[in-house]
Amino acid sequence: MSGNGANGGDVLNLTKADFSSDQETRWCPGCGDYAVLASVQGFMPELGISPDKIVFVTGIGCAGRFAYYMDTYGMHGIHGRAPALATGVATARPDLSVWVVTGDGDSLSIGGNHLIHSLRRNVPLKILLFNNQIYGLTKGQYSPTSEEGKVTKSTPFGSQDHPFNPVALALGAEASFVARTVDTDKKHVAGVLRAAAAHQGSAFIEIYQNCNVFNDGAFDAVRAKGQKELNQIRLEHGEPIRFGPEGERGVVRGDDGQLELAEVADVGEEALVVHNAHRPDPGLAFELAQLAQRPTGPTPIGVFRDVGRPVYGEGWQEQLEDAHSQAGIEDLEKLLHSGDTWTVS
Amino acid sequence: MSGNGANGGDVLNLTKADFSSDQETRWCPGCGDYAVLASVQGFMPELGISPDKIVFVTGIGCAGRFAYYMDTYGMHGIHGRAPALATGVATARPDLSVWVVTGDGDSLSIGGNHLIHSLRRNVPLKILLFNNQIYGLTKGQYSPTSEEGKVTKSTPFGSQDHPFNPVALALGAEASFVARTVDTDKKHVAGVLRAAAAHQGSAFIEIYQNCNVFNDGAFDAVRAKGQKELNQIRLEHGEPIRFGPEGERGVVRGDDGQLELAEVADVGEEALVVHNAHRPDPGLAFELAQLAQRPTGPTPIGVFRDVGRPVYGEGWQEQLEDAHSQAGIEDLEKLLHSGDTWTVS
Amino acid sequence: MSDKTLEKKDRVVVRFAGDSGDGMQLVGSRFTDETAVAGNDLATLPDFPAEIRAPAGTPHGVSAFQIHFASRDILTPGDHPNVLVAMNPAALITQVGSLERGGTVIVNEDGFTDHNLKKAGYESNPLEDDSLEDFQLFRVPMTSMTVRATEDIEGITARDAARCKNLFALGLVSWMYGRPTDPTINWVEKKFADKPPVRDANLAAFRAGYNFGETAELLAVHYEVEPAPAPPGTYRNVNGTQSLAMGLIAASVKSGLQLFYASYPITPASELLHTLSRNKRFGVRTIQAEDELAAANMALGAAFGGQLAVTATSGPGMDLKAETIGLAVAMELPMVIIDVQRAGPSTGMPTKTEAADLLMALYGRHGESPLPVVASRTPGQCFDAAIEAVRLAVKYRTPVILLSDTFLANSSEPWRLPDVSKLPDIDPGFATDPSGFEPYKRDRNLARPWAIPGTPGLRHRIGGLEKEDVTGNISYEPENHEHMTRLRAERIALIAGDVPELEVDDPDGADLLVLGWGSSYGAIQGAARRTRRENGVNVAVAHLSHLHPLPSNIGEVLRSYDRVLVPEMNMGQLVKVLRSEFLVDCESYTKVDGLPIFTRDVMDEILRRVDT
Amino acid sequence: MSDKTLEKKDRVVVRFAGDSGDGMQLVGSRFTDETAVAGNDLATLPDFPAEIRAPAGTPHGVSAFQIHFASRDILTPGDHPNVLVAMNPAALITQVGSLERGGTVIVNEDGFTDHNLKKAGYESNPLEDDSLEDFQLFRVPMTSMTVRATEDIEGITARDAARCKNLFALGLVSWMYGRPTDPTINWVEKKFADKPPVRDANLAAFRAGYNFGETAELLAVHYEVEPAPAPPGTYRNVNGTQSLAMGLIAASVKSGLQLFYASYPITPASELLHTLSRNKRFGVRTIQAEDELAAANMALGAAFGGQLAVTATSGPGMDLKAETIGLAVAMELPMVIIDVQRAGPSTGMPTKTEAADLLMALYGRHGESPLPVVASRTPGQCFDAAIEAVRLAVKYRTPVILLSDTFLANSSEPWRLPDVSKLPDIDPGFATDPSGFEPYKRDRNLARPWAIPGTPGLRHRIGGLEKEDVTGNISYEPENHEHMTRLRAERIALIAGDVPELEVDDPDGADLLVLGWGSSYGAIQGAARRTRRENGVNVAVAHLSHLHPLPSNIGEVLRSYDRVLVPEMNMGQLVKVLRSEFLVDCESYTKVDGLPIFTRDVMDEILRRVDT
Ligand SMILES: Cc1ncc(C[n+]2csc(CCOP(=O)(O)OP(=O)(O)O)c2C)c(N)n1
Ligand SMILES: Cc1ncc(C[n+]2csc(CCOP(=O)(O)OP(=O)(O)O)c2C)c(N)n1
Ligand code: SF4
Ligand code: SF4
Ligand SMILES: [Mg+2]
Ligand SMILES: [Mg+2]
Repeated sequence: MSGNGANGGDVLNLTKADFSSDQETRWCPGCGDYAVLASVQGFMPELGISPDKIVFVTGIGCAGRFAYYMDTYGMHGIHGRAPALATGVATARPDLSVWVVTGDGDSLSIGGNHLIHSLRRNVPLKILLFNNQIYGLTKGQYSPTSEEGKVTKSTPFGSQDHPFNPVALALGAEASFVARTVDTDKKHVAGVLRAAAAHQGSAFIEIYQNCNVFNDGAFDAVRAKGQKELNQIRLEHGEPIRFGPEGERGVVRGDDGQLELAEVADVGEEALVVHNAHRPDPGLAFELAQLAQRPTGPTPIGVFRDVGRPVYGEGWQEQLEDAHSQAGIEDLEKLLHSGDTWTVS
Repeated sequence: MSGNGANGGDVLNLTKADFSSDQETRWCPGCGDYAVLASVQGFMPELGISPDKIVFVTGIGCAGRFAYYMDTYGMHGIHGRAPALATGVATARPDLSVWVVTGDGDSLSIGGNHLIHSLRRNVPLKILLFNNQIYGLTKGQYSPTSEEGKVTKSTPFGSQDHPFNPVALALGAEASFVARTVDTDKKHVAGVLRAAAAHQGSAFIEIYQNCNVFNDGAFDAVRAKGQKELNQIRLEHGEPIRFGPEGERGVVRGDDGQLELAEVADVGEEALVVHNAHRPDPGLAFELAQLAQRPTGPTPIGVFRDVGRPVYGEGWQEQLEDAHSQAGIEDLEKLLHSGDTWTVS
Repeated sequence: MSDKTLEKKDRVVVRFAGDSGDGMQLVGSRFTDETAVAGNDLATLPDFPAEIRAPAGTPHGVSAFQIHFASRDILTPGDHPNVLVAMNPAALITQVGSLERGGTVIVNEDGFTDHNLKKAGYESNPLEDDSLEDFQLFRVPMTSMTVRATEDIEGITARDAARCKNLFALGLVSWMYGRPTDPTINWVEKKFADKPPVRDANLAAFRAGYNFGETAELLAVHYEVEPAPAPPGTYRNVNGTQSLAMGLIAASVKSGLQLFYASYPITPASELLHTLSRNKRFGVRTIQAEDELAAANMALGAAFGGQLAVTATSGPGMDLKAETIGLAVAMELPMVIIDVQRAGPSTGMPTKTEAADLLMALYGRHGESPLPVVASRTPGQCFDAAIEAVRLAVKYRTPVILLSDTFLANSSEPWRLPDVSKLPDIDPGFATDPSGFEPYKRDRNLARPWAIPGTPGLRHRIGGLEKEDVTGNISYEPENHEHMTRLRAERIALIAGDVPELEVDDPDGADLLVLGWGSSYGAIQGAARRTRRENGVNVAVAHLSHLHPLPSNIGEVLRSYDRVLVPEMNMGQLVKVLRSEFLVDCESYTKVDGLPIFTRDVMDEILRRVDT
Repeated sequence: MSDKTLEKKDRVVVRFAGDSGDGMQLVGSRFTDETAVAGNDLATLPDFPAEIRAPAGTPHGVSAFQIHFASRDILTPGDHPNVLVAMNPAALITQVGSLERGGTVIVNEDGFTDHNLKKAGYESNPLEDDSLEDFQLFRVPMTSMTVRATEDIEGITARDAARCKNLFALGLVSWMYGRPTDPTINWVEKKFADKPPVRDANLAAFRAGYNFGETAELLAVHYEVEPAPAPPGTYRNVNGTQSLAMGLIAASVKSGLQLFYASYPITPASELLHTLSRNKRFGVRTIQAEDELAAANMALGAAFGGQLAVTATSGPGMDLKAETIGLAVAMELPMVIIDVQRAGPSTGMPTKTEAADLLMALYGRHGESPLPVVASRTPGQCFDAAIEAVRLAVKYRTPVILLSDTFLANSSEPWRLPDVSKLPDIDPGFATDPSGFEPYKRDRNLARPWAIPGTPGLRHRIGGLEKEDVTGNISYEPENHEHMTRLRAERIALIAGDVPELEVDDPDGADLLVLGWGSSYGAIQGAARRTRRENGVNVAVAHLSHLHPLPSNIGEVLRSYDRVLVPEMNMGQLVKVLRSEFLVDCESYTKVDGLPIFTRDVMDEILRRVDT
């Protein structure tokens, strides 16, 4: 499995503990980051990859602390540059499994450019975007995913910025794998991580993460007991898209061709749009992303898009390594002597 | 007309000459930039805005030279930062009409972050992206819009990068106005400029621009006589989408809901998708953008999306100006004395 | 009337420390107000934990507030506290190290549970073992006494009550130093007017603490610190962030230029963004940009548009603004770049102070791109520094870098309010006359016209490519580039003639000069005074506000002393500049531990260099 | 056999100039090969127009190539040409200014049409008026003679024929200086093997030019320049870009580290990207990143991954890499950052040379972040500079900045090929032993272990926050930060003991030392030789390769001379460093016109300082 460094299927019987570093976690009590950390550490053994061959690259922000808590190799970079830093690691070392953990400010504000370029190139990285719709580490300024009019330390009269929809942005940037999940939904998080790990190339995962100190409850609609049952639209490839406690609601295509929510009872099973994460063009995934500009009502989660396309650097490193290992003094000699030379004796 | 500094309808009887600076143009003979320059200079009088109230902000690249050739106010910034520089001008001075001219490397490679953020914010800027799918000024390296496998000075063995589709990226970044045109199509360029000028907020225009020195013919399919007639899919709001010399082909929605090309004769008029540039959600525009990942066959041009949403800073500057002009020494006195004070005599 | 002995003291340093949740910053600011009203001179320094909200009771969750007050004027928050109030074991273990030998420790006994002791990392209970024998220890069951004091209050649970223990501590210390109680009582009543139970609980806790001091045997002595003689005027307490913000607003009012402030959040500069964003009423436009590059470019665009353009950040963000600052140098537009320095390199220690960005401010751009650099020295003086930076930027059409630091940003002191009507006007001097207009034609300050869009007939285009002298057209002519490069340097150098000469305080003809810049001001001045007074040392002191260009008389000054000592919170950056400019063998005292320079540090360095 | 007089010359500077489309660079490189084969020492400098492809015939469309060749070894492409070949009026008007008084001008008469004269900006025809009276003018109808010479060739139109006029010019000048014709003839035959008509046309043009010289009355004299004695060895012609690329590849081979080169295109650094990207066969990975920040971060990531990480750019791009370089300083990973300096500030003059990024290389990052800085001095020496930069980076686990410039990148000279088998190995010394492994435990060079992912048992995490000594865990401890800051500085300072001492060339005990760095080497050495020989001056010269840390003996050296002159292509940046480090009153000669420093410039400065 190039691109994520797995040693085939061989079982290393690893446990969650093997991925937990000795560093004391320093997030605020109750922070959603704890839940994600637990899920990731819990999932890692499944990869069947030795922690020695895994690298976590993070940016700056509360989310960025993640690297210190994983007992793998880790780089805690500077603000916004994690995808570029990780591109260096992954390109130089396709034998490694490289994971990026970043925040909404880190990867969508200062780091937006590196994010879209790594997705476009399809660099073999698993990018976990902890979206808490706020700047946590700097104590509560609004972020590019905060709602319009948000009142924060830096916007006492409300922000004027229209936010990004991270899933839509990733799709617009040619991402080959795009998913969304919710910090505390252990099972769902694991499922999405599994799909991402299996995907060749870049995998982009937006994780709704509650910042209970500066933006508590931002995701209640899809996170809080009693609401999430109503609002989580769980996308499953090949399945008709329906949701609600009894799956009584669903997604249909209206007359004008636009996706809409409907009561299954009214429109009938067969009218439901069947999710196709493998569709080559990202049109459907993008339309689904538009169903909820913000996670305040029915909101799709799960894998929006998962298609194969050439992985950045695929095959290259192998070739280059061979070339390099074969290139010796003689070749160097040849290189220096190339072009017109003359000899003075 | 806030956001683009027009003096209402009053006619200044300006001519193209009023917008042509005395600086000698220094593009390569035959460069597509000349055509665009002529079209822009020719269109400007229509705005009914004095050149004294127009600012062109450009980045670095051949396209960046544009600012010097317009007899308006101009800022030739550093590489990739034009949208940010222009955001400063436009936010500080909503009475001005602010235009950005940039290249595919300038705004999609180094400047990607500023581009997507200015679009997301809906800053009142008209952004003209001269896409020649190459780095011109630096003499021929590939760009983020160059096709995969492209052989250039920096990629003698072919590039490994999957390119951006600028229209799709802009839509993913929440752009409120997105269009595409072709450098030499004088009329079409003017039409798109007209629509952009009328739009409140950010207008993003991708202009296919031929670099005859380093990437000649990249757009022949939609630019060359004999081919463009076949391949230009001209989007018109409210019109069924059809193309071809006799409009014999069109765009329909397939059974799986995906857009497809079809012979009108086979599917019938009524089956054609009707273009709706004003649809609030960008879904349709995005799907249309997917019809041609690259301009090598039938390719939509024209206005993909044109919707109104709050313009960045709308109304603010007026308020702030009032506040500022009213704020005097006394207020300053008050400010300094705010909080607990005590007096020593 | 208490029967306790009253001792006079002329200076005291108190440090309140507790858990982030314990409200120590509130106690500190209340005590500061009482002290201001008491008429003492004072200086304070909050010390926030690096983590947002570390688990309660852990060492890295400790929040502290230090105040230094005296019966004469003082200049720093004090090196080592005389009194430490510790609300829990973590506070004690992290703070006791800085306490003066023999100092007083007042602990909230109730906080010293086994659980908390373990969390703090204590093997055994320091209140029981001898680990505090060097200090005077007072054990006060603050929590339980607070709960008791508030138990009759309707609608207050024991949990709510316990939360008021910080006011108990405040009351106790207020009594110890005979602080007036009204300021706090009034504040509480205003603050919780609409929550009577909370109001009453806090008042009860405060009074309980005060009375405990008065009645309990435990504390036998209390102290009196007489008012400090201060020049007449109206005062308020400000930290460097507040006064810097007010300075920028004042410059906006005095110049008639609307303030445009674009910034990307970063500790500690963010506070400036927060403060300014609340000042819409002065027409202040604040923008949170997507990154520092954008912030700098937005500001530059606004400058071209004719506004008072300011961008601010801290170390890492300065790196990112470098290229844009270079563009501003080429465009010759007025703009102020504020760097609130923090401990580096790289991400470093974001909440700690340092002054190691000086050489970057001077040279941190490619090519020859000189610009003025100004540094603030005290919390209050940030106001003047801001106005000076704007003055230079507007008058000389140049970006100006203003250096502050974490210590200045957070530390506060009484500030004598300036008479705003006396502040000099700043004339934008916009170009308006088309006749003979040339974008790079210069006035006698070598400054070019500021011709803003919308001005009829002044259309022009500027950019980062080398410009032909006068016309501003692109030029690759060798002679022109040589000329323009020297012209840009000369224009900035000229400013030396427009800034005050370096003033030296040298009462008794010393051989040793201590020269400083930035926030070391207080420590240096204090050290000079104390070594003069306490050690009878002859020492001269001077402090630089302009780092580039340097005041015209500085060479002279340096050469007129046998020895020149330069204390810096870096590895000796100003010394590099001085040595190279004047070939004077200046000596460095460098401190790079993330803490401000202490008066004691400088005193020792002075004493080491003079024979007393 | 021609009956013309043959004059001996020991050095000649020829400049070919024409329209971008005229193939002057080709003529230049062909003439260079002929000259190399003739055994002369030589140095060349191409001069490209700033615009990509400016309209034909315009001054800004002129492309030129200068070659300096001699019968003894020379060091620069020459200050002022002795001979100018001008293919059109634009070439003449832009280039004649640099020609030596009394020099020779050979023009393609056919190019001097009214149309072209107007385009070039001539009021009247310089060939007719007296504007060239200071020079020796030869009017040769090159185009028409070329057309005539090729008219019988099948399949060649007049237009094609005219295109060969550059080879006519080459032939003519080849005759003038008795160059061997075989190299060119062979080259043409190889190059156009599959296009016989084109081949024949070019050969005909070349011969026609050569014969015209031999037969026409016009030119009475031709010259002989004897071979220059050169140390035995195999030579090739290289420019700084080629040898820098080969140096990096050599370092990759000798270290066994795969070369990872991430860069964003920028003039003039792009050429390095182009050159390296062709070397897949050495396992060289090149990446064109989205911007300079990404390029630097990709390189740093690859360094962590265990590869030989290099990123390169020019001025503006360096600004953008600053923050990442600071991170590399904190992470203590090996990495080479190449800055091919160009004329600034800001976008400046992208195609012109300058050396004004030295102080940025030293101080252009926030906080205290010291790193080694190495500079190359000649096109050929870029090879050694690259290897040295890699050696220091790997041995000391540090980012290293390597300074080159536009002049070095484009200028070429004969390069004696080193014996690659004798190049020292570079040992990556990867950590492999888990027992007692600590990420920030140091060896005797104070370098930390390079433990790359995939190594069993060495899992660790590094970042930009201050790290605890030895363990590398995050630490906000004051003492630790003080310690680490000094440790980082000490580690770099130690390198002074690991670099060669500064060698001074001082044959006759001079009082004046001329000290240089970077590409001024040739001019300084040449000036010393010529002033010694021509003016009997006593002057010492030395040149720095290591700008930080400086060689251990430099202080001594500086103090041992009465006067020290430092010529720089900036406003005196090295002088700032030297004065501050050693309190020596070094004097600056500064040149910032986008052109290299000329031998003549330095000679004048030397002569001004010595009484002869
Ligand atoms: C160059 C730079 N600019 C700014 C900062 C300050 N900073 C640190 S984290 C951060 C944003 C944090 O928000 P986010 O990325 O959403 O992460 P979170 O803390 O919410 O997990 C900022 C602005 C920095 N460290 N470096
Ligand atoms: C910071 C920085 N990096 C790189 C460059 C070099 N550079 C100038 S223009 C350019 C790209 C030009 O391509 P594009 O934006 O597509 O414009 P075009 O020339 O094709 O019109 C580059 C890389 C620069 N000037 N500044
Ligand atoms: S600030 Fe918010 S995101 Fe950061 S650790 Fe605390 S709760 Fe979590
Ligand atoms: S290089 Fe290409 S884009 Fe640039 S001016 Fe020439 S033709 Fe136009
Ligand atoms: Mg966040
Ligand atoms: Mg381009």
